[in-house]
Amino acid sequence: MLERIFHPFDPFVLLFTAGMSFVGTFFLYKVIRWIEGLSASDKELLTNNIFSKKTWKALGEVVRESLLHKKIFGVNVRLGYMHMSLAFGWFMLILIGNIESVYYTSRLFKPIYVSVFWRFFEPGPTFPQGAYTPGFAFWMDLFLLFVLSGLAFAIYKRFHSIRLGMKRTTRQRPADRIALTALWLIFPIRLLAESATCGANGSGSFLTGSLGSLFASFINLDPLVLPLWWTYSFVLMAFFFTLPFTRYFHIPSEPVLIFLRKYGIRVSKESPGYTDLSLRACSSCGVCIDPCQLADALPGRKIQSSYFVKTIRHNEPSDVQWDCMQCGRCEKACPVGLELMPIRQNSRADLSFGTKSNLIGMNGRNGQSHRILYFAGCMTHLTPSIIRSMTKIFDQSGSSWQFYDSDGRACCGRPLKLAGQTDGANRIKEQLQKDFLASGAELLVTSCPICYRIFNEDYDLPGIRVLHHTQYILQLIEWNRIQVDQSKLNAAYHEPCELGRGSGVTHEPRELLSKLYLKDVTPDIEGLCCGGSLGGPGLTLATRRAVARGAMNDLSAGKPDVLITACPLCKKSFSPVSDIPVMDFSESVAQCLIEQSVQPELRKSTKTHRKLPVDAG
Amino acid sequence: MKQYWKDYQKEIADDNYFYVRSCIRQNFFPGAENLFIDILKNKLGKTVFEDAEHTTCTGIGYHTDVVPLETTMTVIARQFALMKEKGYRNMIASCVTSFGLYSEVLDMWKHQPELKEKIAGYLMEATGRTFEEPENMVHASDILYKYRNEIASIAKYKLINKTTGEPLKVVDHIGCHYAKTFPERGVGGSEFPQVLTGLITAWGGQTVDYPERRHCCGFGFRNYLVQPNRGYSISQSKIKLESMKPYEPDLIIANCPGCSMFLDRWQYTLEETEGAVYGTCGNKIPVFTHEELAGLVLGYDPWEIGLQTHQVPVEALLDKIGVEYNPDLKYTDRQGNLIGEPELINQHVC
Amino acid sequence: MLENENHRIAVIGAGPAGISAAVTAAELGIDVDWYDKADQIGGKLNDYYQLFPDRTSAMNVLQEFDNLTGTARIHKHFGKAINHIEKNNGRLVLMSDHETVGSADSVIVATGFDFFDARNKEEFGYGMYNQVITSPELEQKLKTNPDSLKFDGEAPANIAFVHCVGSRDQQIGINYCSRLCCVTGIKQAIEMRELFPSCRVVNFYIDLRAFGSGYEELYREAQEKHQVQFIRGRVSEASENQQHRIVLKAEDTLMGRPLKITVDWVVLLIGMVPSCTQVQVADHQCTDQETGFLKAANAFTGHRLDGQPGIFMAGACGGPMSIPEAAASGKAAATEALQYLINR
Amino acid sequence: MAGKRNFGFDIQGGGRQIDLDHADTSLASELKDAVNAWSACINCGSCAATCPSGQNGGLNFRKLHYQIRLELPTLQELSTLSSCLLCGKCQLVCPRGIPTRYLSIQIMQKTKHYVRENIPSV
Repeated sequence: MLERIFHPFDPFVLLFTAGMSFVGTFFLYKVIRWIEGLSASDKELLTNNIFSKKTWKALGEVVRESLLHKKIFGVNVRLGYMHMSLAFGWFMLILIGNIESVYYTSRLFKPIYVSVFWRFFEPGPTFPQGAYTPGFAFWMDLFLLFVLSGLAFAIYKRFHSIRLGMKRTTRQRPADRIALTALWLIFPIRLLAESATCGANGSGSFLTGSLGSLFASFINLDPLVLPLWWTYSFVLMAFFFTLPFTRYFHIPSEPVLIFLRKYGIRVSKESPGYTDLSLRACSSCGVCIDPCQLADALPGRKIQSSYFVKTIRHNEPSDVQWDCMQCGRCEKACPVGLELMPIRQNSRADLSFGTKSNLIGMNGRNGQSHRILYFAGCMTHLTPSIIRSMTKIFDQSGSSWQFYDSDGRACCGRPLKLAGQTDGANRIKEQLQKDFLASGAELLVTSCPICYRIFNEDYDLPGIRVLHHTQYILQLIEWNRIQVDQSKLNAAYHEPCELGRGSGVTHEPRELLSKLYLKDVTPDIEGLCCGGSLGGPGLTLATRRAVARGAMNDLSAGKPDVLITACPLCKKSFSPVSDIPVMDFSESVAQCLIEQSVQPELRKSTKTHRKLPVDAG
Repeated sequence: MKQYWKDYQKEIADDNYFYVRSCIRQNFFPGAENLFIDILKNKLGKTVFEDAEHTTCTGIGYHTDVVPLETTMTVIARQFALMKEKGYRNMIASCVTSFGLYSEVLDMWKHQPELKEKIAGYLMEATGRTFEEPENMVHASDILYKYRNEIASIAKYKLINKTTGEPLKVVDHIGCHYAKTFPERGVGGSEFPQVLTGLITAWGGQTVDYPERRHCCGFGFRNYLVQPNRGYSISQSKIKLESMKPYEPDLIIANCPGCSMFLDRWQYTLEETEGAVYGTCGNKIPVFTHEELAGLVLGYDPWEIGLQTHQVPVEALLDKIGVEYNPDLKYTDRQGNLIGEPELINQHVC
Repeated sequence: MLENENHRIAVIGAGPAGISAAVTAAELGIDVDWYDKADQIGGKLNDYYQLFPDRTSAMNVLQEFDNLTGTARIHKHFGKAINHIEKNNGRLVLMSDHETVGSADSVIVATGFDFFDARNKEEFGYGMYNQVITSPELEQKLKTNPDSLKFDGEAPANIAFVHCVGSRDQQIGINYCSRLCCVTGIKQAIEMRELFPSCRVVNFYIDLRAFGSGYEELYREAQEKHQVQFIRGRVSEASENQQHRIVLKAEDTLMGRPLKITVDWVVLLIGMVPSCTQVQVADHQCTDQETGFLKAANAFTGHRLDGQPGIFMAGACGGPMSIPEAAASGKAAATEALQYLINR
Repeated sequence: MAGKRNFGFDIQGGGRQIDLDHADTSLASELKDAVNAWSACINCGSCAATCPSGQNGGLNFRKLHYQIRLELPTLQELSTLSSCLLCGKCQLVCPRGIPTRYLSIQIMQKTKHYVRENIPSV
């Protein structure tokens, strides 16, 4: 009975089978652990969505990303091709191999090894007959060639990574290198094995057939066939045994990540399972290294996410934990779409000093409620010109506003969160939320993107819209509540990380810039970090200046007369390294504001959409 | 000690002294002042006159803001007047606070002559007396320092440990009003005063320079007079005693009644409150004034010069030096009847 | 340049100021009579080990100075201390203990400074405790016998530097700031940290005045690279303990609390005072009443001594000065002397 | 028996004196390794001046991290750091370019156990 099930059989297949079953069971075990490790709310998300449209969408994304690696094409075409060829090529080899073996044995259920070694078991001539009608062998050869071409690129990248659009690649760990060599050997050896078999039997298609007959012409292939298939099985086993402990575990885990993410699950301290899944899904491809501005400022220090993920995954002690600026550029570039910033923040263990901030009092509130509450932000108090400009703009626009943190003692809590002090940050959030809601304001305007982000992401402010002052000023101009005359200068816009990538506010500042300056000469590159970030407390001043200088000459590519930014911290970081004026939007608006009589603020009534004068209150 | 303390040498008169007593020295150590006069007269053959009408210098009152400055100056002017009437020019102040006060008053008169005239007016009005500033105004310890070698020559004992032959280790403590207020009026200046170390080395002893040597002894009028501050007073003494402890001194001598009293009395209190004892093998360190040391060396009877009134029992030291004394007569008067034993004596002799 | 060639300038003092004055005058073509109480040139430069701020070796600087003085126009009369200048009919007569030694048409006084005698600050115990030394003494030990800086044969565990000893101090009537003891203290602290890497070095300062170029950088290097600890608070008392180490008492004014530390060495950063062999000029008192240093008629316009045509001062005899400043003032005095001779 | 009598006044020992011979500076050396620039601090007070918690919280950041160089602060003194918002303004104004925000984090981290055990509800 056994022979029937395990027909056809040859001892060498045992190696592959052992490897394959090991990977299978390990992967299954991990999937269970991941799901167990989800928080209750995340489990609910999973169960609610598993049978919804989202699953199909996820499947689509798996094909687009796991197989075709569409995002990597965005980084570099050759790099994309390399990944696609390896992934998609190998997938097709497996698929067609199965179809071929089923077609021949007309047995749907057969041992897993059969399709992989089919050419050994059935070296026969191509079918259906006919010299040029493409049979299975032809497609198998085609995709094998496809994979081998990808492999050639991979080897080439090892020496000239720049040609594949990567200045730096990840220095891999020993285990990864072993798995890598095993992976690189699989396909050449398969080629040799198949060619030997085909050469001995005069079969095979354009690749294996011609190569086989070439070999046959000068050596006797028969004694070589079996050893080659043994090596092929051995190399496969080696790869499968190392796979779970190396970056290649990314292959099975990425699809799982794609499904869970599609269902809306996000990295959080409450779901360690999902975090572990994200860590496993990282292929440490190194695409995140080049965007990191610290790669130049701190050469040699393994700060970048591909290294950082490794240190947490293998829980090695690391002192670079505090060096990342959390600017988000690597997260944006990550082809697997991992939430690198939350992972890093949550890794900064809560120092449980439990900041008890008793300092936030409603110091701006004088009893009356005003429509607009202006929260300058602690850092803005070190750039007083921003405050003066905003005051001028508010007054000129006739808005009914109030300055919440006029004496500079307030803090939004995000710096604490960036340092992993979640309970301290929450304590501040509760207090500020109470104050904001009690103030009766409808609009909360802030000058600091760091505050803006936490107000949007974490704060729960029903009935209050949160705006960064660039958005608010743009509205004032569009509603003709203030007029500015456009200056004749060219300006470049530095997009603060927390505003652009962090909060998705990219359009309004550029729109406002075009109203203020003759020409917007901002270079078309991903938003650069100014180096002053609170996300990277461990950076020395020298490093911060180096990052700022690097960003500065990238931003001055278009020869701007003025550098405009929208964050007090970025302004303070660029000023010492820039030889052109560095200004905040509010300052340049205040500078070119056309003084005129103050019009009463018109309230856009929601029902009738007619503009009614607001009682200034 | 290296020599440049010699830059501070003062001129000390050699005879015909007008002695003004201290108002607290004889309360703490009754024998001390009579002993000093006796040494001057009978051992050194000096003429010492003590005017029955002379009074306190009001130092304690002045330093605790009870007596206004002008009253103090008038009283001091009266002392000078008495001296002038009796025909003496050289004054000896028994108490360091008086010495400091006289120096201060003379210094103020030097810089503000008009003040001196005003005080002269007050004195005339109050007592009808006129006064002249003394030619030479020194402290009692200066006299002993001047004649330390004469005393050594007629001394019966030496500050040497009889059994080991080692010179006794003696800690000197100088009253702050002696040298710190006016360095040039102290023998050897304020940092390395020699007035007591001179006596110690002349009489065979060995001086000890410990880190807190210049620290305050804890007397400080406002410290001990005011009950809540008394903690500060004893803490200063503790710091000093802790600092000298490693040197294992045999004896402490001081030239001011306050210092000798507090360094002596506080040792008892420290033992009672903290169990801290600073002498060798459980003994405390005896504290003498300069006159008592001179009397001891000259062979006076210890009980005669009042050593039994000290808080720290002196028998251990007397035995070390080899002074003969009759232990039974410790608490008897001249007629031999008991004058009352103090309640607590915890004495360890080893 | 000059009508009659027999003009002569006398330069008193062969320290950095005297050297540059004599060399400049010689190069300008005037014969120079050069006097110094010592037998060789360099003055105090001979006792220094390394100079701040970049710690060049004092011997190299002295060597460079020496190479300049080889010209024939300079006539050295070393070994005799000039302490009096008399005027008779337009010539200036130089006297050494009332004995005439030479004369000249113009004189440049470059007699330099003395170090403050730390014995006058008794409370630091200098001269009483062996472990209390002054900065020049430390410089000498570093130069000739660093091993003597060991304590009981081992590396010292703690070393304290006390700033402002004999400067800015009403008690001893020296109210000016000697400007250079702070940076000397920083340099020596670094040298001690390098000599004994395990020892803790503490500098007690009132205000740290590192004003010259390169001084602040040296200060930062001392703090950051050599971990020298700077405590703001002036030591008020030093006493010796049984192991002959010195117990220092100070207040850390930034903590507002008293502070005690036992150290193996106390280095007193002593200030500069006018040289005891200060030159008297005829009947006129040309020193500053307050400080005792020589006083220029008009400090803004030149180095001519107050009320003394033809007599100029150079270097630290006019006030605390670093070596580069002294050399520069030497050149200035020489050119002024030449102008005086030309316009006379 | 000798000892433990009370005469109505207490005796102070060293009191407020910082004894550098025996002070515990282990935390200081740890911090020096983590934040090397910290030793360049000249105590100018810019950090404490701009510190929001300094103005009304009990925190004097300059005095605290300076004290650590001399001795281990008491629990009460260390717990004042709990009102630090880590906002980073001090870092911006420090004339010596010391990463003071990182210093604050390092102090918290290195005294975490010491403070947590002893001040339950910081």
